[in-house]
Amino acid sequence: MSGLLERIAGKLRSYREPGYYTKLDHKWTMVIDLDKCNGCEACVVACYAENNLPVVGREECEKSRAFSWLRIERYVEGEYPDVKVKFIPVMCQHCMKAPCETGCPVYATYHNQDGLNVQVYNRCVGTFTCATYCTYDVRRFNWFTYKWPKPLEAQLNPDVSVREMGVMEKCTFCIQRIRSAKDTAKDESRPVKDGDIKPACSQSCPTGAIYFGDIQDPESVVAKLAKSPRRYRLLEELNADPSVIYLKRVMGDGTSSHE
Amino acid sequence: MKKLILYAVVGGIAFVIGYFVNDQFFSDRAPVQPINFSHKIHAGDNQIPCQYCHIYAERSRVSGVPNVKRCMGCHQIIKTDSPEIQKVASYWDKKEPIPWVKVYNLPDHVYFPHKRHVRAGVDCKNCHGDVASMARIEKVSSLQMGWCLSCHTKREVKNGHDCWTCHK
Amino acid sequence: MDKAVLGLFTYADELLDAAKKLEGSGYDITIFSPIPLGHEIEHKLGPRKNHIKYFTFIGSVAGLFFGLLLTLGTAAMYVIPRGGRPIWSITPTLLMSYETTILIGVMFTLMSFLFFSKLPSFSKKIYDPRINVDYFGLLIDGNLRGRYDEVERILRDHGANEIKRVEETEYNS
Amino acid sequence: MAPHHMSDNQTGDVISYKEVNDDVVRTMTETGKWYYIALAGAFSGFLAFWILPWAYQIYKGQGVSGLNTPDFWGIYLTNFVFWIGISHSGTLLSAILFITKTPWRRSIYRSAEAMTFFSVATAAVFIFVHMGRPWNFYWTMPYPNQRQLWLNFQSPLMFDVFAISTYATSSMIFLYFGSIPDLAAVRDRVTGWRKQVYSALALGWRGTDSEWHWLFKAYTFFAVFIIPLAVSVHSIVSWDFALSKVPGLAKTIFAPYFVVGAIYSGSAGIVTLMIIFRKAMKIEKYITLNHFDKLGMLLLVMSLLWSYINVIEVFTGWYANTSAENETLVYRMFTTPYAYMFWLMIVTNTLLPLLFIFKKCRTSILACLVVSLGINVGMWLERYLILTTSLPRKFLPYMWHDYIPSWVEISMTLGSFCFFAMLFLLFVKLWPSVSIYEVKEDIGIPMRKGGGHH
Repeated sequence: MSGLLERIAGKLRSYREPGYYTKLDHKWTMVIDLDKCNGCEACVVACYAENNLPVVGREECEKSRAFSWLRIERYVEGEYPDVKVKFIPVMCQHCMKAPCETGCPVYATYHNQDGLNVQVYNRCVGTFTCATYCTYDVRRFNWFTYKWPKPLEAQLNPDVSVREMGVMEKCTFCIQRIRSAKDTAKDESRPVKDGDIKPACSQSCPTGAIYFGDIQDPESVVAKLAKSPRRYRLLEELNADPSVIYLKRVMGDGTSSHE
Repeated sequence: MKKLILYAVVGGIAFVIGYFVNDQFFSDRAPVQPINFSHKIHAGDNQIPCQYCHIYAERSRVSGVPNVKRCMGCHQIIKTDSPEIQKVASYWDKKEPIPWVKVYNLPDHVYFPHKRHVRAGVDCKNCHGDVASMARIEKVSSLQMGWCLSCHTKREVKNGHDCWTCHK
Repeated sequence: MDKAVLGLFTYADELLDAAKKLEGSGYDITIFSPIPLGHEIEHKLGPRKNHIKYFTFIGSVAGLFFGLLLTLGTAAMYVIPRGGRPIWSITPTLLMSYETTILIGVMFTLMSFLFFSKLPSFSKKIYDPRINVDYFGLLIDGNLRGRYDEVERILRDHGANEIKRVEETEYNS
Repeated sequence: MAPHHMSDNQTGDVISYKEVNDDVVRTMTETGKWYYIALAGAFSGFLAFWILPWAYQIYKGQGVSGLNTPDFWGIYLTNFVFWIGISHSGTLLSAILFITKTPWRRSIYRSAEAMTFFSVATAAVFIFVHMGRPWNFYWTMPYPNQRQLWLNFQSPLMFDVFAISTYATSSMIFLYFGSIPDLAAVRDRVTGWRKQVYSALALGWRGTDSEWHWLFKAYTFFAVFIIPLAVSVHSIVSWDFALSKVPGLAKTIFAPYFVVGAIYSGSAGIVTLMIIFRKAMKIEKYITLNHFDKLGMLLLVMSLLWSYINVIEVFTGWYANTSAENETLVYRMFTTPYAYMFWLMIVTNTLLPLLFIFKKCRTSILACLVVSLGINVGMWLERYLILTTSLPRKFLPYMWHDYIPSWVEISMTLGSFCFFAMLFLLFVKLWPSVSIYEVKEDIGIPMRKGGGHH
C-alpha cells in the first residue's frame, strides 16, 4: 500500500519537474563552424529538396514569405572596398525552453524525448502564436496551397508529408532521417552511433561546416566541438536554451564575428 | 414548444438510425474487389500464413499486396478451371497488376511501419481482425488516433505517446 | 376549485399596507409590481432569505475544482512537455481555474434563480397585463371559501382601484 | 396617473409609467424607412466587406492578406483587440454602476450591455479570421475526444478561449436576465408573431415579489462576477502579446495598459453609440445631457490614466536601453508612416479629451461626438501600432520586414463595423433597448403618502 502511494507521489512529483523528462533519450545538437561557412547556400537547396519545401517565386519572396527553413543571414560591414561579409546559417534552434511551445494552444508544437522541438503539421490550426513568439523568426507558414509543376511532384520525399495550406512548419533537424537511423539501429539491436544521422544540410555542406550528433554522448564530435572556446549560441541572453551551437569565425585581424 | 421538442427528438433519432444504416450498408468498409478473393479459403481453410503472400510485412513499412506472379505460382496448377482464377490468369497474360481496392488506408500524415509492429510481436489479427474467416476482406478497426493510442498505452510502447512516433 | 382575489392598486404604499394587514390575518398573498419593491416589502413585511448565495458559493467552488481538474487532469492524461515548463504549472492553472470559477459560479447562480423563481413556466397563471405597466397587484390565494367579502373589504379599505375574483385571467403563454 | 415624487431623477421631463412602456414599445414596433435603409446597408456591407473577402481568403489561403513572416498578426489581431476593448465598457460599467447603485446607469445600461455582447461576437469572429485553418477551430475547445488529446492550458491563447467564452456567456446572461421583466412588458403590449416570441423569451414572468426578489439576488451576483471577469479578460488579451519575448510586446505594464485602454475605448464607444441611438430612436428624454456629462467625466479620467500608462510604456523601453527596445521605440515614434499614427494617437487620446474639463463640452452633443470618435480612432491606432511596430522589428535584423495590409484586411476591418452595426440595429428592433422597469424606478415608486424608503 505504502509502495503504491509512494509510486503515485513520485509520479505527481515528476509532473512538477521543469521540462518533465528526467533524462532525455538523446539530445540532438547541431554545431555550425562559421569559420568554414562560405555562404554557398548548398544547405538551403538540400533542405528544399529533402523536406518538400515549395518554391514560392519572386513576388512572394518580396513579401518575406520565402519558404527556406534554413537561411543564410548575410551581414555586410564597412564601405567598399573595405568590406567584410559575414554569414550565419539560421534554422530552428530547437530551444530546450522554447517560447513557441508554450504558445501553441493545441499542442501542435512540443518537446520530445530526443530534445527536439517538434511540429505536428496536421494538428496545427494556424494561430501564428508560435511564429510570433519565436525570437529567431525561423517558422514558416503555408500561405497558399502550393503545387509542384508536373514532373517535380515525383521528386517529393515520401518520408515527409506535404503540408496543407494554413499550417506552420519549421526545420525538424531532418527528423525523418533520425527516425530511420533509429529504426535501423533497432533492427541491428544496437544504440544509434555517432555519424549515423546526417541532416540534409550537413550532408550537402561542401566545407563540412555543419556537424550533427548527440551531445549527451561524450565521445561524439558535437560534444567535443561544443567545448570549443569559439562556442556561442544565438541570442543566448533570451534564456531559450537553443540546441544549435555556433563556433565563432575568427577574422584576419583577430576580431571575431558576431557577439 | 412541445412540437419543437418532438421534432428535435424525431430528427435526432432519424439521424442516429441514418448514421448506422449508412455505416453498415453504404460505407466502404468491405469494398467489392476486382477478383472475388476469399481470405477464408486461403488463410482459413488452407492455413496459408499471412506473410506467405504479404511478404514485406516484416521487412518494410508496408506489408505489400502480393504480385500476380505469386498468385499464379499456385494457380497455374490449382483450380485453373474456376472463373475467378481465369480472371487472375487474364491479368497475368496482359502483364497487368490486379487493381485491388485498398481497405486499410492511412492518411498521408501518418507514419506506420508494419515492420516495427510485426517485429514487436503484434499479431496481424490485432488490427486486421480474424481475416481467416472473412470471405471478403472487411475493415474492422477504425484506424483513428485514439485507437492507435489505446494499444500503445496497453502495450506500454516506449515513446508510444510521442506525436512524431506516428506523425510525419 | 377556489377562486382567488386579485386587487389592483395605483399606489405602492397602499398595496403594502393591505398586504401587511392580510398577511397578519393569515392569508397567502402574492404581490405583483411593475418595478422591484424589494426594499419596501422587506421594510413592511420583514426580511426574506437569500438562498442563492449558497448556490453561488457552491458553484464557484465547484468551478474552481473543475478548472483545477481540467488543467491538471488533462495535462496528466496525455503528457506533452512544452517550453521546458513543468507539466503541472501553477500560474496558468490558477488562471484557468479563475475563469472556470466565474463561469460555473454564474451558471449555478442562473440555475438557482430559475429554480427559486419557478421560471420558466408557461402554464396559465393568474395575472393581469396592466401589472407590467403601472398597476400594483395583490393576489390572495388559497383557502378563501366564504371569506371573499372580508378580503375584498380589506382591499377596498386600503384603496384598491379594482378587485377581481379570478380563476385564471388573460395570461397568455 | 398623478406625478410621482422625483428622487435622483436623471430623465429630463416628468414621465409617467405608461409613457415609458409606450416609448420603449414604440422603438420596437414603429419602424421608419431609414431603419430599413440602414439595416440593408449594414447587411450588404457585412456581406460585401467581410463575408466575401473572408470566403476568398479561406479559399485561397492566408496569403491574400498582407501578413508576412515577422508580422504574423497584423490587422486581424488589431481588430480583435479593438473589439474586445469596445466590449469592455458596457457590461463592466453597468455592473459597477449597479453595485454602487448609481442612478444614471438606468436608461443607458441595456444598450451598453448589448454593445458589449455584439463587440465580443465581432472580436470572436476575428479569432477565426486570423486562423490559418479556421475549419479546425473546434480543436481549441476542451472536450473529450477519440484522439485522447486535450489542450495546452499553458498557452495564452487557451486563456483567451476560456476568458472570452466565459465573458460572452456571462454578458449574455447578464443582458438577458436583466431584461426579462421588460420582455414580459413587451409581451403584454404586442400582437402577432412578436407575442409568440416574447412569450417564450419572457419565460412566463409575472412580476411577483418572489420573482423580483430572486432576480435581484441573482443579478447582484452576476454583476459581482462580471467586474473581475471583465478585468481578467482584457488583461488576458494583453498576455497574448506580453508573454512573448518580442521587444515592444513583452511588457509587464501591458495588463493594466490594456484594461485601461479597453475601458477608455469602450466608454468612448458608448458615447458615440448613445448619440446616434437617442437621436435615431427619439428617446432624448431618457438619455439626457446629464448622461453625457457623467460619461464625459469618465472619459476624462480614463484619458488621463491611459496617457499616464502610455508614458510609462515608452519609459520602460527607454530605461531598458537595449538595442532591441530602442529600435522598437524609434520605429514606432519617429519612422513614417508609424510616426504620424503615433502622434495622431497622442492628439486624439491625450489632448482632445482634455476638452472634457469644460462642462460646456461635456454637455455638447457635437463635442461629445467629435471627441468620442477621435478616441476610437486613436485607440484603434494604438492597437495597430502595438502589433505592427513590434513584430517586424524582432531581434535578428536580417528578418526585418515592414507590414503593409492588403485590401482583404482593410475590407474586413470595414466589414466588422458593418457587422456590429447590423447586430445593433437588429437589437434595437428586437429587444427593449431601454430598461423599462429601471427607468420606472428612476421615476420613483408611486406613494399616496409620499416618502417611500427609496
